[in-house]
Amino acid sequence: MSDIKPMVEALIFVSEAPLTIERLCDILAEYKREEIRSAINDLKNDYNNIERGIFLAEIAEGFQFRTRKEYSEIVRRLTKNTGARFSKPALETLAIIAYRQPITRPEIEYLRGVDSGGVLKTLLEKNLVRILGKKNIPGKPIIYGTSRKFLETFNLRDLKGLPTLKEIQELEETPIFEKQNELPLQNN
Amino acid sequence: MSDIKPMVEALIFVSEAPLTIERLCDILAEYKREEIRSAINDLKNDYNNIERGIFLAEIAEGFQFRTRKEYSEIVRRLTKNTGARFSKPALETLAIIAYRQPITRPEIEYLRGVDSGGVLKTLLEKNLVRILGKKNIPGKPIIYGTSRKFLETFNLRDLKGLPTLKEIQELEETPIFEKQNELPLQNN
Amino acid sequence: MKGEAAITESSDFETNYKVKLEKFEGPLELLLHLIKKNELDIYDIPISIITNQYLQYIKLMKELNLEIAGEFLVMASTLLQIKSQMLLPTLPSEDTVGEEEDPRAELIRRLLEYQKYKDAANMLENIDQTGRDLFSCRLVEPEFEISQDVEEIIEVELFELIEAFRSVLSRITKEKFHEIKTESISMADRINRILSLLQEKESIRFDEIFTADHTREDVIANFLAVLELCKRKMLKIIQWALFADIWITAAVREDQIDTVAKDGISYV
Repeated sequence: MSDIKPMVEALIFVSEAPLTIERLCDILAEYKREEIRSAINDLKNDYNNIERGIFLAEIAEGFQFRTRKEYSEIVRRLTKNTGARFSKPALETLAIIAYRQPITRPEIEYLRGVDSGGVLKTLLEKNLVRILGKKNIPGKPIIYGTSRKFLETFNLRDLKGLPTLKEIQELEETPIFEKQNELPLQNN
Repeated sequence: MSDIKPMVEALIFVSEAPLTIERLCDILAEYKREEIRSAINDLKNDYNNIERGIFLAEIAEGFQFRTRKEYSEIVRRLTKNTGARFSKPALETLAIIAYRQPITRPEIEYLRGVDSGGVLKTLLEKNLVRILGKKNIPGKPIIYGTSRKFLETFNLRDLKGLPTLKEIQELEETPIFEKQNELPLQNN
Repeated sequence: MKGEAAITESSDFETNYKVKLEKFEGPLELLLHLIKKNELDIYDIPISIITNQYLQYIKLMKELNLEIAGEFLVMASTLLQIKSQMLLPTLPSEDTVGEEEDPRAELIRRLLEYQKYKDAANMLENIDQTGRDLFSCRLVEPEFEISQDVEEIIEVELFELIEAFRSVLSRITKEKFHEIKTESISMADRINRILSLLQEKESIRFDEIFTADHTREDVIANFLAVLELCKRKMLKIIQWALFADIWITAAVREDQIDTVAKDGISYV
């Protein structure tokens, strides 16, 4: 038995889109189409077992591994409480509040240039942002700041622990080269 | 025989980050920790076979599937990856951060002897290095450390999975450098 | 050497610079190279030999019109300094008790240490890298939408936070926004704290703000925070009688905040 089966297995796993037979034939040019076909069938049979959590599915004329239906509820539990990445607006709003607090919603929106009510609400719900009070100016806008949870999330003792813009900008600055003719080059 | 093994298999395949035992215990709350442990071991054994294209690796204190090394050349044909990924300065800086973390930028530059702002920024952008906080010394410099992505990239279970500097030197056969203690960093 | 040696055409500069980078990362790497090439004892570096060779190399780089990074020049002067120190007779001094350290000692330690990380970098290059040697096998299940009602683990790095802030700043014009200073961040801590105190109690005695202060700087910073909050119309300072206690209250009462907070984030 040749080692084509594990190759096909690895390739299908790594491919982002369903892998077509044509593509497999291209990649595994040294093998015949029938060999590849039969490797796929073997793989299909190997995985076609209730004791397996995944199976080889034929999707959009290609092949892809999928989790078995029986376990979809379990898999959903994982995706439910997986660390959801921040959306760009959320991260942006959080960053503005962190660096410019205490700040009001109109001020945030002025900086972002877009309505930020929805994002602000989400951040409040996630307890990353809190209401610090109200400003005694017409309209009495609410002022926002970061919460204890925010500090915990970023593992900070206090807001002073936030990296400053200057510190990040310094990373990009190329050092100034000293004037070369100041170098004592004579071999003394 | 319970159906826990396929559940664990499906969960590890779907998880974005390496799945830790703790996480698995949370998700599969109706099962005992030992049951989950033994399911992982069974899975490991199932995949630990040259006839398989992938294997279950222990990375960043969790579990994740990886393609077998034997097929890296074939998989590279699919992903069109050329191989070399890190520049020499990037690897040098990563090595220093990995072995001397928590570490500040001036300390890195003292050890490398060259400005490292640009490299550091790239490593931060690639998420291989993270800001750990600030050092409680005058000037409060930012301290850096390696990230989970670093462990995932270099397929390490944890930082202890790295060979010690002494072990590396033995491999590199640079005996003249043998008995140097760690260079103290306070003096710069 | 002529002063204009450093100035090359920008396109030339790029390529030349790359040539240099491929050769030696920095002065430490160059020195290690010279030590190995000449089979010198690193623990007893003949400083004049190494200094001469080092300077020759730099001279060569200059002749080839290569840009020389500042660190190479700093090292050149360090070497010259060590060399001259070694030439000085070691006079017994009253201040220094015991042995005086070899002027080369720190350089030797740095070279040894640098060699370690060079080897470690080499090791990293050779171990299996994900995306190069091993590939991850993740199944993406697009049909699972992320549910909103569960407590999420927040995964975001500090660096991403500041990058987000920077991207906001880069979009807006300068006059719209003034540079953020370190002081304003530490001030934010104070303001945040005072406002939390005011949420717990309706009003606080002025001196209560300072109970946690240990240093003069703390007291000053807190005082400035109170002034800042007054200026921003976020709190009121009240004194009922001359020489009586000074009280601080929120400019707008908390119950008003709550009623507003309930229906989200509207202002009215």
